[in-house]
Amino acid sequence: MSPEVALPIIVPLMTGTLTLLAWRSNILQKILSVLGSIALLISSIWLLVSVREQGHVVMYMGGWVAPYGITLVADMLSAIMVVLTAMMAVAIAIFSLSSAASSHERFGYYPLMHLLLAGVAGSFLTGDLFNLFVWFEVMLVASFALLILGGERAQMEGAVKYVTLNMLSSAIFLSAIGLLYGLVGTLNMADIAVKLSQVENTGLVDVIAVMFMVAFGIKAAAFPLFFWLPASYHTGPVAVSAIFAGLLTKVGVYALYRVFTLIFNQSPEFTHELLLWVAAFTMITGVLGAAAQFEFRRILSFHIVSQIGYMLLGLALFTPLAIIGGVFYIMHHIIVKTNLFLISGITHRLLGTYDLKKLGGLYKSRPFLSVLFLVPALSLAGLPPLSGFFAKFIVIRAGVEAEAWVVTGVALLVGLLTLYSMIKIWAEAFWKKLPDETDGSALAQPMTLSLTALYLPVILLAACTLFIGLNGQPIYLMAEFSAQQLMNPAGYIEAVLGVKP
Amino acid sequence: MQLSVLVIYLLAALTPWLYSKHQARTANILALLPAGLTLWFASHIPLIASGGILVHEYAWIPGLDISLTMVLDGLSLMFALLICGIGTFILIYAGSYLQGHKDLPRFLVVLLSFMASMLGLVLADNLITLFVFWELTSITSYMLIGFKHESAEARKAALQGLIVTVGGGLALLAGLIMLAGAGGSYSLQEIFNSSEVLSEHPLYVGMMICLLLGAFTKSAQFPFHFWLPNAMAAPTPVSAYLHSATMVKAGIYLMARLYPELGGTDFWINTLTSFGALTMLTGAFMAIRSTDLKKLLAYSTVMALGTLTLLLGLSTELAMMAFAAYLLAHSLYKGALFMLAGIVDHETGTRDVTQLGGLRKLMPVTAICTLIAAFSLAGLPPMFGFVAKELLLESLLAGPVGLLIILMVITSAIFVVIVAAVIALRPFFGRFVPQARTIHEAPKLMLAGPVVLTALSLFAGLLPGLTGQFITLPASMAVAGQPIDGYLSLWHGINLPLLLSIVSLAAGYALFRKWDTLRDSLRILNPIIERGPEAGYFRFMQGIVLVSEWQTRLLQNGSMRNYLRTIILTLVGVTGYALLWRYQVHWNWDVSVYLHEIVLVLILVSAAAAVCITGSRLGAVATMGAVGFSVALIFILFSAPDLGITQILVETLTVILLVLVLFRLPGFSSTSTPAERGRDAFVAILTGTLMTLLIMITIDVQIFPSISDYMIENSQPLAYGRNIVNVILVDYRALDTLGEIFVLALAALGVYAMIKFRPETEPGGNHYAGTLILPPKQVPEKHIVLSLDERKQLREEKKKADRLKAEAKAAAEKAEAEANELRVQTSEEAPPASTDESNLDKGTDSASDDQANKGGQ
Amino acid sequence: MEPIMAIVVGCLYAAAIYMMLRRSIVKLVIGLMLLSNAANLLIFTSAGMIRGAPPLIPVGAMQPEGMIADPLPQALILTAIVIAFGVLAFAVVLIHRAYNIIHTDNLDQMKDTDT
Amino acid sequence: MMKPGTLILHVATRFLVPLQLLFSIFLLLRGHNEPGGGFIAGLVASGAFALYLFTFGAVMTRDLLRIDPRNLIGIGLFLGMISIFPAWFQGEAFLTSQWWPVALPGGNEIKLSTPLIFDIGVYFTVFGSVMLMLVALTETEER
Repeated sequence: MSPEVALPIIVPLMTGTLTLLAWRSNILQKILSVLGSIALLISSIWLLVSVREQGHVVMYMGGWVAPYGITLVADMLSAIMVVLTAMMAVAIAIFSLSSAASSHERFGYYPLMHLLLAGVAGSFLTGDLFNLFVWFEVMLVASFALLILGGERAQMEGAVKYVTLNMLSSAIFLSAIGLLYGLVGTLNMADIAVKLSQVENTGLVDVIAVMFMVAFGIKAAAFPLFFWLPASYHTGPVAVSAIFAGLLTKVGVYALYRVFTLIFNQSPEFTHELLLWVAAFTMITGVLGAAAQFEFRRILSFHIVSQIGYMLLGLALFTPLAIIGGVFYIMHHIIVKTNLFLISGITHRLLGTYDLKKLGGLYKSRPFLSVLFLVPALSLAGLPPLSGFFAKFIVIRAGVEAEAWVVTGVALLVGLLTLYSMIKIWAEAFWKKLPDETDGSALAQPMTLSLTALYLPVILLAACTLFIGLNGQPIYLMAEFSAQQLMNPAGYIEAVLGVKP
Repeated sequence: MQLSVLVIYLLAALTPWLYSKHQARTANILALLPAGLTLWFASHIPLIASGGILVHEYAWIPGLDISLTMVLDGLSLMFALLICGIGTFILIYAGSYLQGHKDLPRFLVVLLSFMASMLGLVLADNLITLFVFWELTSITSYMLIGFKHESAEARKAALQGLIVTVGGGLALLAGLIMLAGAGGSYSLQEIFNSSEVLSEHPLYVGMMICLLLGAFTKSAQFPFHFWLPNAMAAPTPVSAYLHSATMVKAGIYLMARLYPELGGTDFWINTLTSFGALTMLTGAFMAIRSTDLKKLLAYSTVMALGTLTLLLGLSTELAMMAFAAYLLAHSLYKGALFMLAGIVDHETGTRDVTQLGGLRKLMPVTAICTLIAAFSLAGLPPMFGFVAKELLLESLLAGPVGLLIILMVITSAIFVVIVAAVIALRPFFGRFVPQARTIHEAPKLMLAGPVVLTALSLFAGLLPGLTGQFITLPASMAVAGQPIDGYLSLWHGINLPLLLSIVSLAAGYALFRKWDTLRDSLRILNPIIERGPEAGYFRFMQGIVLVSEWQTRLLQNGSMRNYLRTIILTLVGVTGYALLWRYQVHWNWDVSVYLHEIVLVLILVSAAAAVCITGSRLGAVATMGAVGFSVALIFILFSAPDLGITQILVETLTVILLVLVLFRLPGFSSTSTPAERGRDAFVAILTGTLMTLLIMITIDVQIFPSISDYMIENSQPLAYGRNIVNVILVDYRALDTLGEIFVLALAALGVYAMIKFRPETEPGGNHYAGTLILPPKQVPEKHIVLSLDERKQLREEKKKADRLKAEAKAAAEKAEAEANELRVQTSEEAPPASTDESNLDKGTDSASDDQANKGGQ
Repeated sequence: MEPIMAIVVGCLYAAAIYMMLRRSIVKLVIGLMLLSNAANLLIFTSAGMIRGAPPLIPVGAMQPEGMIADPLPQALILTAIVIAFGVLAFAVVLIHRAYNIIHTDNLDQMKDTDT
Repeated sequence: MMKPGTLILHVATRFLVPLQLLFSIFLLLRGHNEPGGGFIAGLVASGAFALYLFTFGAVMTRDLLRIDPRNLIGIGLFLGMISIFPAWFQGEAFLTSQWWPVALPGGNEIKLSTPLIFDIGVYFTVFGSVMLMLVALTETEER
């Protein structure tokens, strides 16, 4: 009996339900939202601690043992992801105190947000393939609804693409589950892994594996399936963009990590080689997409795509070090990307635009904000001694050691281009003089309470980035632990099924 | 030693606070720290000179073999002394150079951070730590070059420096990883002590290329030299410190550091000597074309950096001695010269040497210092520059290089004499050129640095033995990796190097007399120079933007259908590949079927086909319904009553929804060409075939029995339910169902928000929601030339808009009338007219398509 | 029966994809509906189909009599149907709102958020 | 604007709605043993109100409902969530079903259970969600 593995799902579900019941009072919703996200953080840290002690934490929901019921499983990767989810939840909850328009709040902003988190946490913790589908849907529908809050033209256009392509992904996912069930007659991932390892003809397994790869690849925004992301992420309310940027694509990446280490590990010379090319193209197309953009959030959106490439690279190389790098990268990226979007929100609050051509003068008038921007921006570009450097270093080191020269070269070049984009934002929004046509009257506003609520999460997340950069050892150990587990799925299977495979 | 670096960073963090207390004196207070550190490092001179090294170990990320261990040996010591020593004076100088500038505290923060990073770089023993500091110097340098951040020119120069150095840095990272892999460790000490022969490693050349790329970009070697002169956009203290004395030498430091492990091979010798010589020549040549004092100095720095590379490339003991001596000499005189140039600039307001002259009477101290420092630059006795130059020539003549390189070096030496003469003589001697402002000697604090540095330059020249024994020889030995038996002296007797020196001096001075005409005649080379590496850089940057725009047009072009098609084809492509090439397809045609099933299936398929062909919405909805109900019937026929009922109910609700929603949309406008339809049909049929094949295979190969046997057995005994499907839903897999009701609830909330949400209900409430990309239906101005069709369309749109406007006006009036009535009764339901009015005030930025708002406009 | 159903499901997929690739957003939504039906039938088919043996246990019995249909895929499909209903309802209203705001039902004219 | 329904429709609706609601409750309660259950019942119930909605319009439907659909959803989800916890107090995994036989006066007994609570939660959520969508849609229609 280990409730900690279920609590990270139950807490946001409960918060969502309660905020929904409290829909008449914005104040009550705000309080519930902050309390709920803090509770989520506490429960997820509990989970992390017990995963560190026990290795795998398992709960058979409804008391039905695996593979018959739905099993919740947390290994180190899940625990890390859940903790990060909770951290982002707290950051967004605080940020939303000031950034969420009260009209949004009346239309279910908080329930949607927390149920989104529940979907994300559920995807990380479930050990059942169909259940994963359900949590994906929870997350998706919540994200649909959040994306259209505001009802503006751009949001509608973005949402049409986002909804359609994600539904296509869900349909592919569902079809793949159906086929897999037809083959092996089970849904529990550990059980599937055991049964597939007994299949002699791996060709058929590869076919199914590829279908999963496409389904998750769409969610993860991998090349050539990423189109929905740059089309929509920059349209929603900024706190929503931030949480999307931090978490949603990572769920796809997580799912890829899960199934391609646990279930589909029979023929890496085909599946992981394919992933390697996907990773390379994802990196390069994403970063090139950003180079042509001139809007704060669009640049950031394209960079999500290119960073996904690094994470996939870690999985594709499929060596222990590469997996460590991938996991490290995911951790770093969630924090940094969310933070950058939040900062774009602050600049929008100050200057009323996301357009780099109209932004300016921030370095002069808001030096502290400038430093806060530089930390995640340079971290994203992989400059030392920030978190991104170590993440990139591990991945590249793994690439060099695996002698995968082409992708490693691409990874390095993409780092340079990422820097170019970040510097573009810096030079245009911060260094450049404020253009005359932009209204800069809000720039000089004093630190009101509402502005503090915007700054606080940014400061906290920047501190995380700095902490990982300056004291990477504990983070590295966590990544190493999770890589060990991922590379030896026997431990997972034993923990779930109770027998040695 | 870790502490020394850390303390500087801490001080940097404290600077804004200090500045708020001490204002203008801050810089001088800050300078105490590097001064103290200089003394601390100097106290280790005896230890190092006696052949010892100082090691401080400290762990950082042991899992990745990254440690903060620092090592002080001859080379690090010399660098550390330069960094802290020159740094002290630079801080003092900067405090007075930028006195009263509002950004002075920020400047000092970055400058101190740079100092700490540079110190960390030269002390680090771990390759990755070294790289960390390496990149930190790049980024601090970026901040310093862009100090005048409101000028586009400065931003551009800063970006250029950053892109070049960081780009090289990334190659360096790859090189370092390869090096560590080959050497078996990330610690320089351990690699040095290990028995591995790196030069025979299969990756040797690759690793060398990567490492040298890093070193060359940082140290502005040809063809990456162009960023350095542009970096002169930085304030002069920065140029003096970073771009002559310290940072640009990081690349040189790295090569020197790696020499014991990697040096001495043919590849090393050939690459370094040729690039070094080329850089020398380029730098010297570009220098004599310039008239800007700082540009002159910058190019002469490029030339010096080339010299240092060349010396490292020579790989002889003598060359190592020359290397250390030259490095010290250059840092001393170049730091001084830059500060002096800054003084001239500061006092006269111009740096153009052709606009200067006869300043020696007005600025005597500056003039004397410049003269002495320029002597060192030109390599005249008794300056330390002379000692270094003699060694250079000597080692060159004895070294493993061809005549071409020797000629290049001598040409550069002649050019350098011209440069030195221009710098020292032009502004201070000759006819006085009147300036816009009254000129007087610089403040004492600004002069402190140049005076001390030139004095050091002079003393070191006069006492070469002492300098050699305590400073440069330990450094040379650290580079060579073995003891060197040698000493430095001013007088080597009359030999070939001395003769060459004299010849170059004479030739240089002679050419200096004709400098103006020389510059003119060099202009004919401009077209070639304009096509040089710098143009390559710009073309590269432009290329990135062009490629990215092209790629965006190709991939992210906004066309949903392209996205869909790409994704579906990807799916079909990879899955089909895996299916046909990696799996032997076989299936059985075991069909038992009843007539009514055939009929049902035919209805289903023809309904699906009808959906595709029908041109009317009603037809589409009806046929969709037919599809849904057929599916329900299939469920019921094949033992799934719950599914059947649910499907029927859901289908009914869906039809209701469609009716409610779709009939407010326009009818289908069939605009696809037959070719398009054919293409889409092809894609669709491919997908269908693939799915059919997949299902065929699965029903053929059912490898394992389903786990549901357990559920069937235990449904009644354990879960007390006879409807097994329902038991699964609420008990076995209740978590799925829980998630599912949340999905439904979320969808309902989303629908509700979408329908009911009106941004206008609260003016400004939606301010933070997102940017509007284009106001609705606004025609961009760039489309002035319109095709006939477009014009027609535009006219129609305008008509429509007018009509809508009229309607909306009527509606608004009506609404207002209603609102007036309602206001008495309730305030919640009706949209008050006052909201519309406040929208009007807000202007056009809150664009909305609501009719009421349109009426307002 | 299954091989025939395989072909039928293939047809449904083809119809769905074809509709999704049309210009009109209305057709897009219809395509999505077909797609969800196709996916449900795919699960149903590939798990095996049995006539006239619903997964019910007779009153008073502990076990069903004889062979019955696999209840698990049915439960999955039931979940999938309801989820698809929710999502599709959202999509239907979305295109409705999108049309009201963008004033076009042509997908090719919705390009402002990219490029 | 929705056209006012004919007289027959009005009468039929008044007659059918309670019947359908009763039927839905029947479906809900027997769902554990025969075809039916929370979903189906919820859909049937919302079908009843949908009929009412089309006949009498959104305002009257809201009046009849008395309770805001959003609260219905909230209650449904809350019931669903509640059924998670009883097992925890028994030291069992979340969602493990708990059965409490209650003796009825007629000598019969009825088994109350967490799956039943859960199914009722499903019922309310489905009902509330569909109502929320339909009422909102019809309201825009009428505006």
